[in-house]
Amino acid sequence: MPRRPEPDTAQGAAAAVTPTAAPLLQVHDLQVHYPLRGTFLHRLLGREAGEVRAVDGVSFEVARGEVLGLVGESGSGKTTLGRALLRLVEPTAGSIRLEGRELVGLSEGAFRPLRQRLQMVFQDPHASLSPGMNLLSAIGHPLVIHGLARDRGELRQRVAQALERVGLVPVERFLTKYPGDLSGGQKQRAVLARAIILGPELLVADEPVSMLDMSVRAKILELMLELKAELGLTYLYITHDLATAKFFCDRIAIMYLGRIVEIGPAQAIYQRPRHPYTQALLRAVPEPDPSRGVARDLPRGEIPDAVSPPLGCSFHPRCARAFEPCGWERRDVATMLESRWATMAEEDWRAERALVGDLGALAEPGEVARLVPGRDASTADLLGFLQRLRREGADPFWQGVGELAVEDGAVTVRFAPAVDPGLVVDGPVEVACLLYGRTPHADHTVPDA
Amino acid sequence: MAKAQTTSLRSYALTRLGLVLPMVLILLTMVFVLMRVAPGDPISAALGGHLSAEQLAERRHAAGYDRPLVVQYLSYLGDAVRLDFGNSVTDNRPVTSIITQNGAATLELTLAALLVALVFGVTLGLVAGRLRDTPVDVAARLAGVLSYAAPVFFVGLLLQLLFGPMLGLLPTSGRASPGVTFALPTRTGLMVVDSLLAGDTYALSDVLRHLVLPAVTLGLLTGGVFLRLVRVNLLQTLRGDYVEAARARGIGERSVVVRHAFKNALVPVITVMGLQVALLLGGALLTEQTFNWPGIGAQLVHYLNNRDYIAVQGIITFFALVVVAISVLIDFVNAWIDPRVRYT
Amino acid sequence: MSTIVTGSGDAATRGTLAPARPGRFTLARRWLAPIRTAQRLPRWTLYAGAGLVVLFVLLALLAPLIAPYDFDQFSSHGVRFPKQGHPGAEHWFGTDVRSTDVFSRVVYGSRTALEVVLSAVVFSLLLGVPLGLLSGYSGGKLDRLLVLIMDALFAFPYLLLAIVIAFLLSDRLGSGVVTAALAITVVYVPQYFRVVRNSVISVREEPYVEAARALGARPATVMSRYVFHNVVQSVPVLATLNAADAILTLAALGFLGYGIQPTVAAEWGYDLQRALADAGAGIWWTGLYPGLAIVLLVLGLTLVGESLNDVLNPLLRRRRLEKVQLPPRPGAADAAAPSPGPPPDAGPGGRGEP
Amino acid sequence: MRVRDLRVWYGTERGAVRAVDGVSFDLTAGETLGLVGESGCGKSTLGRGILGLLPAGAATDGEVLYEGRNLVALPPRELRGLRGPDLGLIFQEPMTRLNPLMRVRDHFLELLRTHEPGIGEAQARRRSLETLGAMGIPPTRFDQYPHEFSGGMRQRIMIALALTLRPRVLVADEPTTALDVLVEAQILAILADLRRNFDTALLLITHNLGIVAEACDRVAVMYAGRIAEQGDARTVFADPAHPYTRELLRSTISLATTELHYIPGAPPDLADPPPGCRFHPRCPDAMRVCPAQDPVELDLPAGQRVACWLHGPGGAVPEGGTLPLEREEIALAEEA
Repeated sequence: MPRRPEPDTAQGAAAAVTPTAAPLLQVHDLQVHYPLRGTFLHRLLGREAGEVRAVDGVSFEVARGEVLGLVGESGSGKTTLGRALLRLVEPTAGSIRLEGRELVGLSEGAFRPLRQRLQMVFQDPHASLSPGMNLLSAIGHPLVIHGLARDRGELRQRVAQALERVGLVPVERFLTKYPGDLSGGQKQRAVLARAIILGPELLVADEPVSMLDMSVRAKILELMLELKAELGLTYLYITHDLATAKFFCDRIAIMYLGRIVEIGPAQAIYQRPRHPYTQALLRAVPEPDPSRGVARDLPRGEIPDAVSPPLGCSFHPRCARAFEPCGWERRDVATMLESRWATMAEEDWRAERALVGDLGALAEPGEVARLVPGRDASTADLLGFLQRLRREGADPFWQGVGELAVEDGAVTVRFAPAVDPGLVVDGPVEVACLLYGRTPHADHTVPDA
Repeated sequence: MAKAQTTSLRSYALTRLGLVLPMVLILLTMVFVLMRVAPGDPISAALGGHLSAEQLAERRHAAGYDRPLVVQYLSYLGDAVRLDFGNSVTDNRPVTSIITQNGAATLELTLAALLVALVFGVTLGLVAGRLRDTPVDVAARLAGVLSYAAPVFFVGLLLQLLFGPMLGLLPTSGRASPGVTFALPTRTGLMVVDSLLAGDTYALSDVLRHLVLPAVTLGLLTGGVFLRLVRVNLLQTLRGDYVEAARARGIGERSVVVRHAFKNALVPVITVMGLQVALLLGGALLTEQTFNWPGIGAQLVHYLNNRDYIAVQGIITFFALVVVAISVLIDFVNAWIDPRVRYT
Repeated sequence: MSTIVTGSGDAATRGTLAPARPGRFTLARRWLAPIRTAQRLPRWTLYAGAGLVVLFVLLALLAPLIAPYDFDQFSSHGVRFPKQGHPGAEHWFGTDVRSTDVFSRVVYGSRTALEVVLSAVVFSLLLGVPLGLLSGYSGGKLDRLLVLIMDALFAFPYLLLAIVIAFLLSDRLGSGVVTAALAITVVYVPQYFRVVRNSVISVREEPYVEAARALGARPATVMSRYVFHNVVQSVPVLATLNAADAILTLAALGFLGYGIQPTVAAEWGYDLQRALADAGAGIWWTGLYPGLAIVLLVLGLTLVGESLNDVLNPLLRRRRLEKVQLPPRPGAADAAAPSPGPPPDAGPGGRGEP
Repeated sequence: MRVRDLRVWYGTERGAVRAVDGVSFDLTAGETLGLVGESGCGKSTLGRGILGLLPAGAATDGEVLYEGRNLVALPPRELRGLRGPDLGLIFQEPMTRLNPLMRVRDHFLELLRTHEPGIGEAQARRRSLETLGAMGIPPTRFDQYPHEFSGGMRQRIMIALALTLRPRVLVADEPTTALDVLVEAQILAILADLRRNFDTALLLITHNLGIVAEACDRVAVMYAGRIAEQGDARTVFADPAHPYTRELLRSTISLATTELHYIPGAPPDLADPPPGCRFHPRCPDAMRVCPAQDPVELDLPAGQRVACWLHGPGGAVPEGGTLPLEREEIALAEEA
């Protein structure tokens, strides 16, 4: 079994891969926005129907021969990013340069020859091969498209070579097989054969093993490592599985809601995760070690709707260590109240609910929340209630709350101005969190994970 | 907390109405173009034989057929929106009166047929789906296919052979016996409703007896389609994850089937009902000929034979608007029943 | 349901990789495989339906041999046939009001019906499928426009449309087979368009289509090599069900007098319209036989379509689960059924069964 | 609950699939038992078999003893009566498990009215909101429709539905496989606390060894329809007795993995499983006796219960049986 090359020096994996001259791939401020299919009225009145900012300004570089991991949960935009690199989805803005050559904006015709250098492996092996083509025509099709095979003989020979390389032997048996006759692992090998037959340099692998059985995952990962070593490939490994990422990647970028929140050498990130989200991910991954109980102090709630992400740092509603500038806003009032009421007895929460009027008004983002008191409640009751909650201060939400005041019949909650955290260098890692790179407030020391 | 809001029914209604406009426009344009495919202009086509050349020219000028096509198109649209379809050329009868009088007869027949189709189709479909692959299922499916395969006029003919002279119980032509037609005050044009309003039980029974055969004949046709649709949907919902989850919670089999499976199986039926109404209107045409039911279909055939394009154009436009109106109505019912529709 | 008694003896077919038989028919055989393995009900309805259809095709092809007289012949050797004569030896199905032989008209009617329907289905296929493919794959303005037009056509009472078109075309092309076929075509193009477009849209999202684009395949290649194969499988079912529907429409047109004129060819709908008047006088045979012919042909086609749909559509295909009969537990037969002894206690011996 | 020699076979065209082929284990109140195995080993069938939620063509025999009654032999009506108040089941995909046309409130009212016909609306509401609150669902969202909740929230609602009547036994079939890492951890925390809050016995079915290690007290490793090894989680993970458990642990990729490892070959076809010990074709320690005779379940001094000839009772092994089994190398591409 191949041993993962252990980085000889302890100070971090950066040295493990000596990046050669110019980086193979440079992505700068890439954005991919999907327009929301607005209703007919939107189109009629020309009102903007809103859009999903799947990738919201991402920059990174990949050196030749390196494996960069894009790790994130669903909705983080990692798959969209992968597909944007191969122009399967048109980027809205930003630049992608392959060895200095700009790809965004190239016509399909001009881009087609470059596709030989960029290939992709998809997540679902069962759906990556057309059910109507046997392996010979499926794996050989790229050669036909780019006209690299003079005749059927050479085509068959090069396909046989590719099948041999990915371990689908004896080759004669597999050449005329249809995808329907193969197992998951075998299909993924065929997909890999199709990807390497054009001799690419960069392979974007979108969750290549997540749909395979445990016992097959290791075999496919091992095959990919062998292919990288032998063909000098560079991988962009997209996954939600932190365990395989740690083993497989040299550098890792953690993504959340369309942005990179932390990027750096894999060893550095796993040894000392800096961003609260990365820390939470590493605590949450179930490890096969009974001494470790189930993770307890976890972020609250779930990944918000990407159509209108939270202001400032989009992780602030769930982050236990969010403080004043992190972007607390109007919608968080409703969340705070609702999560509070979930734990209370019926009479108590009904009494508090009666104080607060319509929660619907709090559904839009905004830096000032205007709470109209319930029918038979006064602004004073409502103000008193909010101040009592603030004194309890159980929820980090209150760190972001500035002034509580009564203004023309309603209680207004003003929030501190939101600051959008950019990537800041912190040791070998860059992290997008207000806890870092600024003179941190006295009471926000940066505890180790 | 990703708190999604259910957009209210009102804003959904606005968007749905917005979608109707292009549909109506397309239909009206199609009707207009169809009419212009015919040789010459409506006036000469209808009255070519009877009037002299200059009379024809004068009538054509009066009707505005000598104006450029675009102007005619715009005036046609203007009239259609105001539901003014002009007068028929052959008997100079305002098309709108044709529509109201005969239209009501067709409406009554179609509604009765829809009732028959729903009762026959939905119940049998639910039974067949529930008792899958048992003799009952096979019989129900065969009934569904047969009711769909038998053309309306053939079933009408068979029923006439069976019920007509031999039993005389169920009359096979006309909407009511002459006496009743004359006596009944027409308030809504729907004779069943009128007789109810008039409290005239004899008229009611007479009208109903006339309605049975045509309604059953036309109803069976669409019933077959509903049966097949409901059965296929039920097979899927019975295997639905939420049905298995309900059983896992110990919910009784009967309420699992009725409250979970049946309800979800019927939602698609409502959406298809809009299309089925179009099928019914087509079928009404045939039924009216078979049972010489004085509906608008019969009128259309009559005017078509006399090449009276204005009347034909008016009637077809009425049909198109009815179909669009019904499809919007069906969407509302759908949005009311299925919350997900309001949400998207 | 048959019971499968499992002994250790019978070696169920091991799931070995079937040896691949290269050759042109592999693809076709893969398509037909589910039909061969169809189980009881769908297989039986498929054969019954196919039988009916074949019967009518034979009738159509061999019409001159089968029909004793010509479809509009009302006398032979100078002897005029009886008017509305009772079915008898001379005229198996009797004669109608124009004293033509009902049996001959039914036989020739099948030829007309199949001719019109076949050409209608082919026309609507040639129009609907490519439009659906193009619109489904390209999307954008063209797609929205086509969808609006097709939806409008779809919402229209199709019989009305067919009548108006048949009526208008009859002036130019005469009211023969071609007019009827064209009238019916216009009605069914939207159905093919919609079905094909929807399946193209679902296939377009499949990873193997994206993979093809990633490989650099041109849109035309992607559509032909990847999309077409998976879309075209739903067309045969639609074509059979459509043919059944087309026969009804043709008969309706004939019944209303806009179909094929009697002088041109025998048409069941027209015969039925004539027979309606006879029904009042209790003459049943002039209407019964053409009507039955329509029902049986439509029934045949629908059964074929239905069972094809049941077999091909994975959702409906129900894994035939036979009741299985468990053999006695190995070794339990000789030892007393293991009494629900105390929970497994520690200790080397344990409570293993022999 | 005590399961004794449970068998569930499906009749298919290819013959009888022996999904569960003689499984015995115990489930005590307030304890979590992790049932782990690769896909296709029959663990889902076992989970559903206990509650009698199997498709029509399945045949079941053996004993599932619960409060002195054998659920396998129980008439369906009586078994259905137990589902809810006594037995609960949580499924894998939360997105389609709630009736899209019914509000969340109606799901709870239907459940409570079915099992406690006399219950008043206010009391039913209170108990539902209490369980939902424990799962972190705010009371203000009680009247909303399923499509207005995210995947994680719907799974919480499903768990609340299962727990409302305080069942004694809960089966969770891959409850978190369809969820993201953080939401998965939240759900696992809820399930792990069942012991304290609801004193429920939990059978947690999963293919993820990490979940079993962290959330379960005892573990049962299943392979090809049989339990290869079961015991206290700490003992089994520290010193796996069955070769399959050992190989499975080694091939699991975790944060501590420094070297890739995999088990050659693929899980067998359950319609025609290999004779004797079903793991012998892939087992590195296979001996001659393994394909010859079914292994005997034994209790080891350390407390595990294992079915493998390595530990087999000496007497029952024919002589020469312990010599290594010769067999040809499994081809690389011969995999799942």
